[in-house]
Amino acid sequence: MGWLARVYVTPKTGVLDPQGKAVQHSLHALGYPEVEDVRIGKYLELRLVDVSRESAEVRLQKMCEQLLANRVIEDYRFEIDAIGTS
Amino acid sequence: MGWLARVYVTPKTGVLDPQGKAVQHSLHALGYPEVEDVRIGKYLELRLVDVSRESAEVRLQKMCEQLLANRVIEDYRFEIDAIGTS
Amino acid sequence: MRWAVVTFPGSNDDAQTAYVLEHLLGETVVRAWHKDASVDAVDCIVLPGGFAYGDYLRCGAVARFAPIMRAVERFAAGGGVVLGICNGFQILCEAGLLPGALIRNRELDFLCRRVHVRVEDADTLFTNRCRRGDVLDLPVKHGEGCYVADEATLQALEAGRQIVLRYSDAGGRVTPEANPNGSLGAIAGVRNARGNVFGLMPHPEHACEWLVGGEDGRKIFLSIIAAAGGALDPASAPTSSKVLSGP
Amino acid sequence: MRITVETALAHGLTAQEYERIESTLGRAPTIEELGVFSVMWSEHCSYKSSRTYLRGLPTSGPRVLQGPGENAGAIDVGDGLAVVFKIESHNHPSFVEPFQGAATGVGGILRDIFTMGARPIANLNSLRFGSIRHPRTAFLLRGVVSGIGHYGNCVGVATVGGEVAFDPGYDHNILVNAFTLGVVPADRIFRARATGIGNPVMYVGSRTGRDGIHGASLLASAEFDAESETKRPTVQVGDPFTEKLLLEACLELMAPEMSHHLVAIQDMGAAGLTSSSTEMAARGGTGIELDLSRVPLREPGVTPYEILLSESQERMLLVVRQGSEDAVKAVFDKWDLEAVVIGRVTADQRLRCTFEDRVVVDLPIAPLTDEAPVYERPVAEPQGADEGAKLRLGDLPEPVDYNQALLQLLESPNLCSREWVYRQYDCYVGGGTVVRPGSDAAVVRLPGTDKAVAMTVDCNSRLCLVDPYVGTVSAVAEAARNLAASGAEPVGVTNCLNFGSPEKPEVMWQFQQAVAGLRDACLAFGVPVVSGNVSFYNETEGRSIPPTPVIGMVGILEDASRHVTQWFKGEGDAVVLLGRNREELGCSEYLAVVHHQVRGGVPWIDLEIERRLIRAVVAAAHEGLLRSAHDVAEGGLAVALAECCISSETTSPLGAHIELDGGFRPDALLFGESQARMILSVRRRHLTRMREIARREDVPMSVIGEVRGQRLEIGDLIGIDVAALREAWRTGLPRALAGPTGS
Ligand SMILES: Nc1ncnc2c1ncn2[C@@H]1O[C@H](COP(=O)(O)OP(=O)(O)O)[C@@H](O)[C@H]1O
Ligand SMILES: [Mg+2]
Repeated sequence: MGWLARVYVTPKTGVLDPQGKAVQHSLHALGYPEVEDVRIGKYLELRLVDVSRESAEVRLQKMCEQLLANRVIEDYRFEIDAIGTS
Repeated sequence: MGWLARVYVTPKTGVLDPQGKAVQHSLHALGYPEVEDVRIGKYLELRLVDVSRESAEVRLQKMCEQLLANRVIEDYRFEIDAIGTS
Repeated sequence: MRWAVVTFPGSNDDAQTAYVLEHLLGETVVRAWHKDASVDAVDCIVLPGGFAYGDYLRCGAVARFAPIMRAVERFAAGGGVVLGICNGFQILCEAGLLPGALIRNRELDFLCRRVHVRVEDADTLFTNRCRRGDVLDLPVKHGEGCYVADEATLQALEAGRQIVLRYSDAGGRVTPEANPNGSLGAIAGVRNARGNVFGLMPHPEHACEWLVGGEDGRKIFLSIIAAAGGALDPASAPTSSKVLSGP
Repeated sequence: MRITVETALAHGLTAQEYERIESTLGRAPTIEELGVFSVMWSEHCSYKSSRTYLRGLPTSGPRVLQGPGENAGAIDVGDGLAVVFKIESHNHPSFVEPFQGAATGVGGILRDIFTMGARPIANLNSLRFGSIRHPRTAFLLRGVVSGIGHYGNCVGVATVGGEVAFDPGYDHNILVNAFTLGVVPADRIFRARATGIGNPVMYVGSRTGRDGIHGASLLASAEFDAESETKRPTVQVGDPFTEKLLLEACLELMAPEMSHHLVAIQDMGAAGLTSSSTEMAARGGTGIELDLSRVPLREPGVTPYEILLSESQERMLLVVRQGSEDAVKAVFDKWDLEAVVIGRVTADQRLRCTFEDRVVVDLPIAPLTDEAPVYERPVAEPQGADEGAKLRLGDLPEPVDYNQALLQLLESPNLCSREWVYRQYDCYVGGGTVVRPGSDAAVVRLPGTDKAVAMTVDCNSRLCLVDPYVGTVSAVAEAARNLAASGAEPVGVTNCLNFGSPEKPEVMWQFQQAVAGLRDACLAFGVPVVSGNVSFYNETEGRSIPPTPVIGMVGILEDASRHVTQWFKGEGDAVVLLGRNREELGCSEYLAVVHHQVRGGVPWIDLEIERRLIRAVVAAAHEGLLRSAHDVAEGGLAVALAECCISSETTSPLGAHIELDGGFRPDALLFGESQARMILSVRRRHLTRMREIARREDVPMSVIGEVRGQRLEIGDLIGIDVAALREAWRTGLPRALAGPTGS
């Protein structure tokens, strides 16, 4: 029994996202004028084993604060789902 | 009325993910032995306006195939949700 | 012969490539702009190093849609010679003109250092001035230079003798330590099946002068010139005394 | 909003300063005006504590085309060319967010250079971190180095050198100083003087967001405390891609065919639109009128106050000729950049800003600039230089095993190879790099000529802490030696003076001493100071950093092919020592690393001797006599000799057999850090000529050995395989950094 954690790390609102800007520009050039805004962040999938759900949640939050997100310029959120034994 | 599209781009299974490896390694060193595997991809949020849901879906798939993901090394999936006028 | 050197917004080695071709090798160079829809009549198009369109999203991902790339695709389809160096290589892969992809270096960090590459095949438009097994001393400078492709593609590359350069040590041995970025099969440069499109991560244009970076890079450009001189237009072959004498 | 003295205090102004504002205006300022005053009168922009001292620096000379006062200094290098260079700090932002802080530091200094019309060809950086064992050091180092690399590599300017030092004195306040050098035809240097009444003012580059409001200016003007961690300003994020476009577009506009359209140009750095417009008007003796509603914004709802103070990156302010707007716009269009007219030059010497038809700022220029406050801060020498810090050589045990001591030094954080750092920097781009990182100074060829410039950044803050005057003199001397070791003649200096709070008399004393040292040393070497930067308030919770006056020095090689590198070249060459060994161990790395002590006086220094040494080495290089040259610095003679054996990136190490007679303690002989010394290797047949030059310049010279074999042997004290030396030296930094990492 284990957990699949999905972590979403996004640039904070107000912080410049040059990558998103460049992709938006390029999508316009490719003929997608409907794209009004693009923000680009990170998506992480972590497989956790041998922990309870509660503990997984607490510890994942710590991982995000410590390493996975740069809290000065990024926000994060995550979801945890059960998976079968790997 | 518009749409918020969330796009998840992940390295294909089998393709090297040096960043995921490094993060896993660091998490172990930081005292999170429960982390069995880490894969790192991209998370994009796009705001789409002036399109129908159907059209948004079709066009988003095209954007992914054309630009947002490189199918040689990456998989993608997306979700679309309605948002109020921006 | 006539060369086109493409400038994308964010290209960094375009001027150096043009300088080497014009001033050190006596060639004719036209500069092509990313917004151009066509390229002058030339014998070879070079996509230079740099960070085209900031290399945002993925290296080369945005650049492949530049108007000039339609012209490059047509040129290649007609058998024209295309050389992609570093970022140029990444763009060619993204554009599907070369197989595979270039991902983040094994050690993740940007890496600037000298490497050795072994010539796997001297029977190409790009290496005919070398011998098989020759070792070239060239610089690399990239963050995403790890060449990957699926198993089938790798086999096809081997079978089709499309792997032109591999990272090696100075003695030509392919070892894990000599591989700077984790590239599969230590691949440093590949050509397409037809043999007219070539991409490599090392920078021959930064190794064409004794004073700055050595001279091994000349062999790549001189091979293209020699091939063009033979196949395309013998009259324009350079008089090699000028070409070969370094400072 | 009613403005009171409290509002002013919250802006970092003092009550007296606020009083002065009110009496100048004869009324209370608007909130926007208060914002303008607060940034223009900040230490960072006004130099209010340092100005009186800096006036004493030697800034002129036959080669000086532009001294301090413009965005960067310029030196004539002959053949119709000038080099433009400057160094700047980005300390606090890099401590808050190392990657973006360092990256935007590089972006800022690049703009200072191309704003003058010069194409940047080389970057250096001077970095200081806390103890390598401090829990944040690895994270900060990784972030700073990759940020510098990311920005410079992407813009396409070679990063060719720098320095990195670790000291617990920087545990809570790291230093990130970035240097850029550019080249421009000597008669085409651009200046930032807003002239021509009615000329349009144009805004170009990235849109304005809420980045770093009260960032660089205030952060760099107030010390750091726990509170400021929570009050974090929105961090500035760099976009090197846009910078590259801006660079190319600006240089295109400044090219001969186009430049008649352009009157003045300045980057929006610290204090953004406010300082760029005010400074351009001040230099031009004019006024500027801006319509803030025309400024391109990144997000809705940015207020006029925020627009004025935003430190969004990659933006420039231009004054163009009337009627040239479209021509200028066309250039920026080509590079996909925005260019908008946002105002015009006026005659009334005022800064006037409107927002949606409301006047939000209407201020005279002079009080913001030339008439800004200047302080004669109290100065006091720190009392009772701690007796315990005195060094009695007699009490110090000699190492049992000198080989072990040498290996220990070579792998120590301050002496080991910096390859882990500089391999993350593209040092090739531009095609001119003759000497890459790894030798005493970087050498870059000047485009289209046979000439080259050499450059280096240096400071030993341990010396500066003990004696800021001598420490600064020594930093200038070391920089000059590093240039000479590359074969270059020093021609110009820039400097970044990193100190604690100027409100502390002891810090002001350190500052005063350092500036005096800088002045005396530059006078002695005959090199003018053409640009620089002062960074005060480098302290956290009341603890100041060690005084750190970083010296950037530039030299010229008339013939690039006559450059010299520091490593030995071939068997049989004679190893020559220029200069004299002294029995000094004070402040040395040896004491710190082997004996875990930081004590003793600073090494003795004599500027006349240094000058003669430089002349001798440059002359020998010029005649092509030098196979290698390396100055003796941190780690002393033994470390310098080891580096001569092992530091080539491309060739395998070479051994040497050395005999030294000091007549004093062997550890002082091997590891003492006496000044004015240089190790050369010379072909035997050139020894006679080398002796003549040394005699002519009155520099002591001794042949101390020979390049030979695969071992470094120094008398019967040292005998180690060069492979072992190299291994210890090359792996020192990566090994120290191994372990948990930041992302
Ligand atoms: N931060 C850095 N960035 C680039 N190069 C660096 C950096 N730090 C050190 N280097 C390079 O490493 C070499 C050794 O540096 P250092 O020991 O400080 O030299 P020196 O003692 O001669 O001043 C030099 O070539 C220097 O330019
Ligand atoms: Mg040195």
